[in-house]
Amino acid sequence: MSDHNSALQHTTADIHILVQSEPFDLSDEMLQLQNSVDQQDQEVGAISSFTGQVRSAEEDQSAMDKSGQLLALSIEHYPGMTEKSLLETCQLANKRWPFKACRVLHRVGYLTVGQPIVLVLVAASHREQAMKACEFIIDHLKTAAPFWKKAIFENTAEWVETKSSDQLAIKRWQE
Amino acid sequence: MSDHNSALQHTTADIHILVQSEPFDLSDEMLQLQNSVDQQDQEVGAISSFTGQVRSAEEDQSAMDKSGQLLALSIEHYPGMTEKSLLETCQLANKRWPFKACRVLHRVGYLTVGQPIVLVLVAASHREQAMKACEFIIDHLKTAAPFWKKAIFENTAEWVETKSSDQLAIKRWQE
Amino acid sequence: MVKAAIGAAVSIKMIKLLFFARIKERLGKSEMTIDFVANQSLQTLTQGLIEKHGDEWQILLEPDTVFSCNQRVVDRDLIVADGDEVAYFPPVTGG
Amino acid sequence: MVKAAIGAAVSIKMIKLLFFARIKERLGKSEMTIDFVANQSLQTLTQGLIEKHGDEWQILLEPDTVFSCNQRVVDRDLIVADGDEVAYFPPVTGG
Repeated sequence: MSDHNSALQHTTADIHILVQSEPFDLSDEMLQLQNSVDQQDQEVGAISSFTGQVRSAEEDQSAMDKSGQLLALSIEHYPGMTEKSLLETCQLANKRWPFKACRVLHRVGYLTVGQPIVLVLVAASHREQAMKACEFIIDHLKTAAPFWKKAIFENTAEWVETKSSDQLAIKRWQE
Repeated sequence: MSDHNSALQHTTADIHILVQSEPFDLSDEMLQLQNSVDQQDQEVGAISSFTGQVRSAEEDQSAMDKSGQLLALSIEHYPGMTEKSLLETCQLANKRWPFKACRVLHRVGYLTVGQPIVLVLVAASHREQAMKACEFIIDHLKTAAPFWKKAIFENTAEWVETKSSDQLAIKRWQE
Repeated sequence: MVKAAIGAAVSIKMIKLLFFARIKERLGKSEMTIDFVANQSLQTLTQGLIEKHGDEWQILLEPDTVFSCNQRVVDRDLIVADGDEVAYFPPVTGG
Repeated sequence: MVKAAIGAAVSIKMIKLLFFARIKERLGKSEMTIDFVANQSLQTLTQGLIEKHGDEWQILLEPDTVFSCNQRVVDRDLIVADGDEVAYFPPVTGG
């Protein structure tokens, strides 16, 4: 089998976007991804996942020093635009790294340290497609999807600043 | 927090290598990965996974035509050397993309179409480390770890040939 | 025609505005509606809001404020259409 | 010394050989032990095996056959030591 896939696959890729406050279970999501592919064919050879979770040092150290320990993140989003933006990101990824199915889950609301925030799951024929699409989606999600994090410290709360490393990460896909 | 980690992390990374015939559960493995990190600290912000599974067209199309449908893979390995090779690969990955913990599971024996073969799980502070280490490990595993796949077709069985794309994949890490 | 005349009379031309994150907190509101004005750019519309509501609203024209129109990121020189949904938000920090 | 003489007499100098995948199938065996010979390279040792066991064993010197010594991939000019574990296998296809 060639690593270059037909145009057909672009249109048949199964994309699921979920924005929810509830936690998610990786195995359940994996199963759902597999089921959505099984309805098409049996050609998945590679599944890539990325899970992002709340770190105790989500903010930079100087902010932590004055504000105490990070307790949680409060995540807000723009309902409607979020789902649209995530779908477009997945479709863009699929054009570049054709895959069979993908699931993107992003949680909103109050998430304590150690809680999962985001999950990207991609199923493809080959590992390069699955891994690159997964990377592409998380990089683009970080700079395009309308989510905002507020860091809740022991003594205060403040909006998380954009990271310049995220801006750099997105640039490498434009080369 | 800087993306550049201290030398300390190289030595504290928790690496688990498992070669087994039994299936594995992604959530269970994720939980074990998390537990091994929790014993150190709470600084994991990113977890990357790669799952490889048996495709119905594992062999090239011409082989399939003459041999019928692929039913399963029979995977053999070199006990002792396999674990040593996988551990070295993980240590190499950790030097380049410092992570907190990693689990590599590879199944051996008779695996039917759709069954998972390999799982690489990496937990790190930041997404770049987790994703790159995961990619590095799977790429190196494919060309260094002493596993051999035999494709079991309806009418015949034959050893799987090395893919030139795997040789190319490994080269990009040497640049 | 009577029907058309009634239709025109009751059609209230509006723009819906949405505010998110620190902008929402600063203004103390998450949404509002304003009258539609023909041939108005987002920049002009926003300057009008600041003139009407005061200096606190300058946050809408801060260099890093993102503008979206109908759930798509847009430039500030976009000409607004009747019924558009305009949103103002800080750089996103999801993932 | 008597003790030393006995020690030398009973120490059987051996090399353990392992074969995997299609090589194992071709030779019909997965392992064997052979006597250790000092200053012998893997290449020479392998040529000796082919001379002794016949053409079927040529597979051991095929260009893509991988040699390992003590579970580490090595070049064919490696000099074998007493007690070494030598393995012959085709290019790996895991993952």
